[in-house]
Amino acid sequence: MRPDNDIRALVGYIVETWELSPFWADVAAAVVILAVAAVVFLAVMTFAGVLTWAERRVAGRTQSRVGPNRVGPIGFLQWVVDGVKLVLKEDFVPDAADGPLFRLAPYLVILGVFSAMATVPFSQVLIAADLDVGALFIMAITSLVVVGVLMSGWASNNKWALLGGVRSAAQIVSYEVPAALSVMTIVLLAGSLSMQTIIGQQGGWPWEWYIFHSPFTFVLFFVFLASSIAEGNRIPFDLPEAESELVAGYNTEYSGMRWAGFFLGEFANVYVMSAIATTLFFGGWQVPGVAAEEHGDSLLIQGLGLVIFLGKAWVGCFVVLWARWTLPRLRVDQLMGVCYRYFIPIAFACMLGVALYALVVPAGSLPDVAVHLVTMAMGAAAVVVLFRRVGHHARSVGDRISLAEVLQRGQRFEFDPSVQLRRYGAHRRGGARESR
Amino acid sequence: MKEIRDALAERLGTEIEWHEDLAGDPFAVVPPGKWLEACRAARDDERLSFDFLRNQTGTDVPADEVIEVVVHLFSYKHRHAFVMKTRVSRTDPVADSLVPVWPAANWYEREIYDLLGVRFTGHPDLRRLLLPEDWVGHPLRKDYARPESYQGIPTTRPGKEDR
Amino acid sequence: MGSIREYFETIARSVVTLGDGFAVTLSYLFRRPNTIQYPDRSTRPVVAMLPERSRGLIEIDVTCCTGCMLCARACPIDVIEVKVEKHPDLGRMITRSAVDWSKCMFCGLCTEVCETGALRHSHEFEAGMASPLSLVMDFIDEPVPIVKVKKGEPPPERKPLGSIIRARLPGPWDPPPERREKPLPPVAPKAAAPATAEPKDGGTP
Amino acid sequence: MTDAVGREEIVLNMGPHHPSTHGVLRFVVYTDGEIMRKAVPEVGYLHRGIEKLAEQTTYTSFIPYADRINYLEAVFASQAWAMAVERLLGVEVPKRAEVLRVIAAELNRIANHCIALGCVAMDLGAYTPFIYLLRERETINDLFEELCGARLTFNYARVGGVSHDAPDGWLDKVGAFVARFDKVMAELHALISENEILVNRMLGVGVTCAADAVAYGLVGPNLRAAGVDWDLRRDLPYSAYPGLDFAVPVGGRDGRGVAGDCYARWVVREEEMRQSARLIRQALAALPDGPVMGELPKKIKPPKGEVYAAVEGARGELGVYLVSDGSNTPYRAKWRSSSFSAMSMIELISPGLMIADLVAVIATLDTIAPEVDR
Repeated sequence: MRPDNDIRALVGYIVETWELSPFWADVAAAVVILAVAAVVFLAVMTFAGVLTWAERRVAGRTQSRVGPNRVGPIGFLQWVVDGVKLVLKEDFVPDAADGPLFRLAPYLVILGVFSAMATVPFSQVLIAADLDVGALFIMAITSLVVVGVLMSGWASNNKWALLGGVRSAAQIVSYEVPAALSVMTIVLLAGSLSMQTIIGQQGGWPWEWYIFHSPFTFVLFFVFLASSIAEGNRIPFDLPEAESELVAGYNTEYSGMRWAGFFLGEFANVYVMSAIATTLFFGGWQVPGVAAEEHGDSLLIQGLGLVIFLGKAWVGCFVVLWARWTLPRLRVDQLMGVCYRYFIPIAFACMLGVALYALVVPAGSLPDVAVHLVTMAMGAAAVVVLFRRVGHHARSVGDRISLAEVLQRGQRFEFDPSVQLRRYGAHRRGGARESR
Repeated sequence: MKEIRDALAERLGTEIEWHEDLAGDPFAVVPPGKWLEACRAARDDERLSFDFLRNQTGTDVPADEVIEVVVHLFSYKHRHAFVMKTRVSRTDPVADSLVPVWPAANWYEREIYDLLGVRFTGHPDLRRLLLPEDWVGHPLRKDYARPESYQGIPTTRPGKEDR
Repeated sequence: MGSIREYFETIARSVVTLGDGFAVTLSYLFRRPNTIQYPDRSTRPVVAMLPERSRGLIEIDVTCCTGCMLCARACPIDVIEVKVEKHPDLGRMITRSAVDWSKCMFCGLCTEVCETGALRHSHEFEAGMASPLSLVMDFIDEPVPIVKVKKGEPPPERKPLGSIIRARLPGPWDPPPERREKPLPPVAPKAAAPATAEPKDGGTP
Repeated sequence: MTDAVGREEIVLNMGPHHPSTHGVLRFVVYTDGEIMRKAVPEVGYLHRGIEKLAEQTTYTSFIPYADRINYLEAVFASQAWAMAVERLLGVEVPKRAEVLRVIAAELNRIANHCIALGCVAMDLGAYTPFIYLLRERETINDLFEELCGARLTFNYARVGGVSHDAPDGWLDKVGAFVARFDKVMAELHALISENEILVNRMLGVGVTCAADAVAYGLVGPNLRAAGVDWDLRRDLPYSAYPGLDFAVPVGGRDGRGVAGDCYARWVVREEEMRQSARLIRQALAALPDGPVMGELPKKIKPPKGEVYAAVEGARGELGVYLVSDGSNTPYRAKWRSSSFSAMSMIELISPGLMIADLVAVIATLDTIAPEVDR
């Protein structure tokens, strides 16, 4: 039996020191659970809030503008002000709407997202409930969001909302499959569903993380990232609330605090998604150079583990925000097509690959480490190419376009043949496709 | 321009009125009876092949009690242009619709009907295009009096007197 | 087999094109933003940044207006109103010189017609008002004699651009001023002009 | 209407206040779920009666109205009006004014295509290209503000020439902008033009074959995308275009997809922006000295007659049919606009599309409400 180092340990400790009778022990357990739930809820609410500010900053900076910088030091308290504004706004219910369903929908979404935080391991000790079936619990509870979105789509008695709700039902359910497959592969590697064990199996150094375990898990990470973006209804899969097509999708009729429920639910979902990705692929709170067991005693290493976990989660969030401001939106049939034609086959292939790999290569042997290093080199090469391309773009157009500056540099205005448009798909696409 | 007119006249068998004394583009005037036939000939005749209906306009000419329906044609093949008019009476303006010849005429004719009141026979769905369905009167007529209000909304803007 | 090749080709193309897009957006994180943070954090007031021909709110410098009303006629939507009346003693006086900024479309046709340049486009644009009625800008408080400009002589010196507007612009929340035509000043009584005053201006009222 | 099983058809009112109808337009969309049976455009919300106003203003004071027929192509509209009146009057426009008009027109074309491509990308979900293109458009607006004082409705062309000569240093600034422009287009191309998601959203969507395009009167980039190699600037040269050489992009030739689909329209517009930059370079080099305004009679009273003058606007042929009766106010002025005929084609293209495709078709056809309703 693993030493349980979550709430049960805490409750056990309290009951011992205060020698409580069974009745009072239950009361103490209830109080502790409520307290921990409140702390986790508030923590994730703040993360979601800061994430809304971070999204607007990232959006600003990627679009060569500034983003909110008036409220708080660098606009950091913008989300507090937004929250107050949303509370003060009138959240009316359209009279033709289905009242109870309309009011219940946001709470289902929030419930679905926040309860997933119960099994997210912030550090070796800091975990609300270290269930043995942690990964399965997360996969199950996040599909509550579908019910909430579908309910809001139907209840607001608005054609746009109905279309948005139905689209999201199809999208989230079908993207559960590749997400579940990739989680299952990691569970296959780690040997247990519990999140703490999954992290425990990985090491602190990058080549010990599961993402660089083999090229299959490397590809699997991107499949997991894409399908969890799809579950979070974020661009490029944000069909249910496509502003340009469905006005505002399922939350067209919502306003004020109810709309804030959906809004926070979406951003909390982004945070939960990157937290799970960190746990599964990036070795969670593992501190490089320190084995998982020695974490228990010193407070410093626990704190360091927490900081490392939050850092990795925030990098994951940045990637999701970054994708939002770069990619266009898929169409509904393409969305389904990509899932069934690309994501599910690749997820299956990677799972088989990982299984065969585990069969052929004994863990810890020389070829195993070699494969880790090769995968890590592959990842590093991708990053280097990306940053070389970034440098090229940054230098080509430059930042602030003040024409006077360009004039001083004496740039003449002949036609610059060196700048050619890179045509990837120059070949004709196999004859004329049937016109729609 | 002249040979286009001669080809058209020969195709239609009747003499076509031709004006080039005024400033700007010369134009041909076709009697209303022959309007659809002339346009069909303009498109199908090998020497003309006007496949592009560039513009179709209605002009109200109260002086001669007539509304002119003007058509500017263009041919991508021969790269030449041609202007053709027909005059319909102002009191009961009816003209043949050109939609069977050029689908582009559909909206042009709906707009002319809407703003000038010329009814086009043979038009698939002749109803007002720009103004609301229950608008009274045809604004582009010279003698059009602007209604004081439309469904309770005054149509006059506070003028200079109360500034 | 072709479709298998195309399958992987699509994946490769997606990765390359999406990756290039990601590179472009990431490159903007390392560049300075383009925003001029008007109104409070711009380096210098935006009015000063505008180029010399920028067509802002119209400004009439009454000290060199000859009352020719060419501008009122040139305006397509009759936004300028200039009224000149004859005063027996002081000669022709401008009793109404107003521009309705709420309807002006800044087309500049009036400024091209004005010979002495009395009517110009200033670079001002900050005229947010509570009610559109306070956007009717009146440039005279009491009737002003018109200016006579001889042929060939340069027009009188004009005030610096925008100064008139900044001086006369009401506060956004002030009630719209009561703007009516300015009555002519009362005719000075003839101060028992000696009977032998010049008989030729027999037309005294 | 309900079918045998009792399923009802959804009638969606897309507009007049909808994020992706450019301007105030309404589409009555008959769909069952996503696939559309028919989309009927309802227009007229932005009808200002400019043609009636034209009968009450003088020839010069109509130019601000001409700018407002299509505020994204203000230079083209006032240029067409000026050309019409000049042909009636027989006034000869000095060479420098013609070249200045060409420079202003091509700058305006780039600014308009910035909005067009930006809106297509934004309607398909990518917000960032729109902001980059708006940054370029802001630079062009600054250039115009220096030239004639306005940023959107310039009121720049006059009958017989142009209102202002280029201020000193302005031509170098235009040169600097154009020098940078190819790099900006390369960056936009890297960001979005070959983006697999965007390309797939537009491949084979809303196809208008060449015969339909000509029959329904499509013009400009929409016509060229449909495969008809036709450009007024090259085939019916006017103003200072005969001396300048530029390539006319035609859809379906390079790149992917079919001629006439949305992606062909995107590729044609993108290539046109680069060609406009090339045109401006040649125009800057060929700018002669001299007056900016031809000799004009004191009062502009064109003789009795009628004329049709057309200009290759950013959206295609923008023509005015001007009838004058010898007085100083026009007798009748009819504007031929490209969005009008493009909008009349929506009913033909829309059966079978999905709602997301209708949004893409409207955006790539670049229809804009003021030009449809006038």
